[in-house]
Amino acid sequence: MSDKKIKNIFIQGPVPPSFIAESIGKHSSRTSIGAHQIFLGQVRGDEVSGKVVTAIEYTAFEDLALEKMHVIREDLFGKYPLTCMHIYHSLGLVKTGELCLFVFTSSAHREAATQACAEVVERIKGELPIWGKELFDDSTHQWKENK
Amino acid sequence: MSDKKIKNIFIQGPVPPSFIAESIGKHSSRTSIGAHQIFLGQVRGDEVSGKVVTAIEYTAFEDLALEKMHVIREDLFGKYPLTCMHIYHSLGLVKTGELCLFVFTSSAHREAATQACAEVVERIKGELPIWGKELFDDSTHQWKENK
Amino acid sequence: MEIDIITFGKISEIIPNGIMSFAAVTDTDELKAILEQRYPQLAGIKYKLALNKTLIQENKPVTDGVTVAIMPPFSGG
Amino acid sequence: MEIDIITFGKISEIIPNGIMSFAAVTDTDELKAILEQRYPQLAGIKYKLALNKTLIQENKPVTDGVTVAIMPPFSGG
Repeated sequence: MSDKKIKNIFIQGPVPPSFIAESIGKHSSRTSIGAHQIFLGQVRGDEVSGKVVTAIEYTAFEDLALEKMHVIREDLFGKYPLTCMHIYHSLGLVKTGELCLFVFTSSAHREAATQACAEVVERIKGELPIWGKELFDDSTHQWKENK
Repeated sequence: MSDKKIKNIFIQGPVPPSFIAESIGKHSSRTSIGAHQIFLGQVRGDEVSGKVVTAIEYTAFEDLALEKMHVIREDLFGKYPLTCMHIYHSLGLVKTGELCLFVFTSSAHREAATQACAEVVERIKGELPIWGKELFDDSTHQWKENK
Repeated sequence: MEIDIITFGKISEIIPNGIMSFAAVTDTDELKAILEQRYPQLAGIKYKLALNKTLIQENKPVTDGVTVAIMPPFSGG
Repeated sequence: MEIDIITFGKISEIIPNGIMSFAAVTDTDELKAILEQRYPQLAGIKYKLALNKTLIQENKPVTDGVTVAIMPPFSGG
């Protein structure tokens, strides 16, 4: 209840590398941080029976995703001594080679940031109502499935 | 013998966030990559008996460090299906809040990049002949020790 | 009774979004059975429901005017 | 005989870099004993040696003109 501020995680289109640099740079004033762990998801140009993925189009049940992300965030701050956690996921079109997910955790010592980063990526893939539609070079598509 | 090209890992002073962005951006043409894992070490402003760390000055036995890093790199490429691995470590002065280590691993699926990143950070800290001299705000210093 | 249906992912290609009319539906198990009859392709897909933006894991009562989201397996990230 | 000594980290504040003369040193165990006698503070520090840029884990022969690196525990990263 106390900290019930739902943060947005969605950005339209790909995550630009310059945005990641800005996000990193903002942490230079937080001098208790000793370790940052970053995970980036990049759209692969997979080949499926002769067709090549040229982009993924992401849609989400946004309200539900943001509420769920809030729960995941609270869980992880409760479990690990984190200084910061920032999450960004693309909506709409992300072309092959572009970035669709940016997970950024920081802590005084590396174990917390490293473990929290891996755990939040796992939970984002398994628990957030987001769907990826893989677009092929012949204008057909298939819906992505996470293993 | 075959692939005995020793890569440099050392950069003078801090790792700029813009350098990280450039490094990420260069991977957009490698469309087999699905996951990037990045570890960043940031200099903490630790307080030690009333004195505050304002910077760390790094020195290294460079030749030995680069040879050892080459071995670690080969070990990890042999162990995990990685697409890329980039390592940068500062030499000289890195101020509190600035970045001193940049480890960047990429793979098709996230497990390889994530595990290799954690392992290479561990080995860099334990096996590379690099020393950090913590400079305090009263002009005294102490030699850093990795736990 | 009327239920506001919202669909996602591949289910959005089978069932359109919008208000749908039903004779009488008491709970989500019944709703699922009716939907799978109206849209036979749905029966072959693993999916979850959310009632008014709350994900449900078991059978729940359904009331007039509720919003039901029909969601195939997530594939974000 | 002469040995080129290079030192790092806190050991660089105890032993200066440069060519050092010794009466006769056959192996690294003997070299360590002599150095710890000349520089008593060294005895209190954990350190490793490298001979001509090769890290050594056990006692090795020492020859004239060799370069010996004296390294306290690493603290990079």
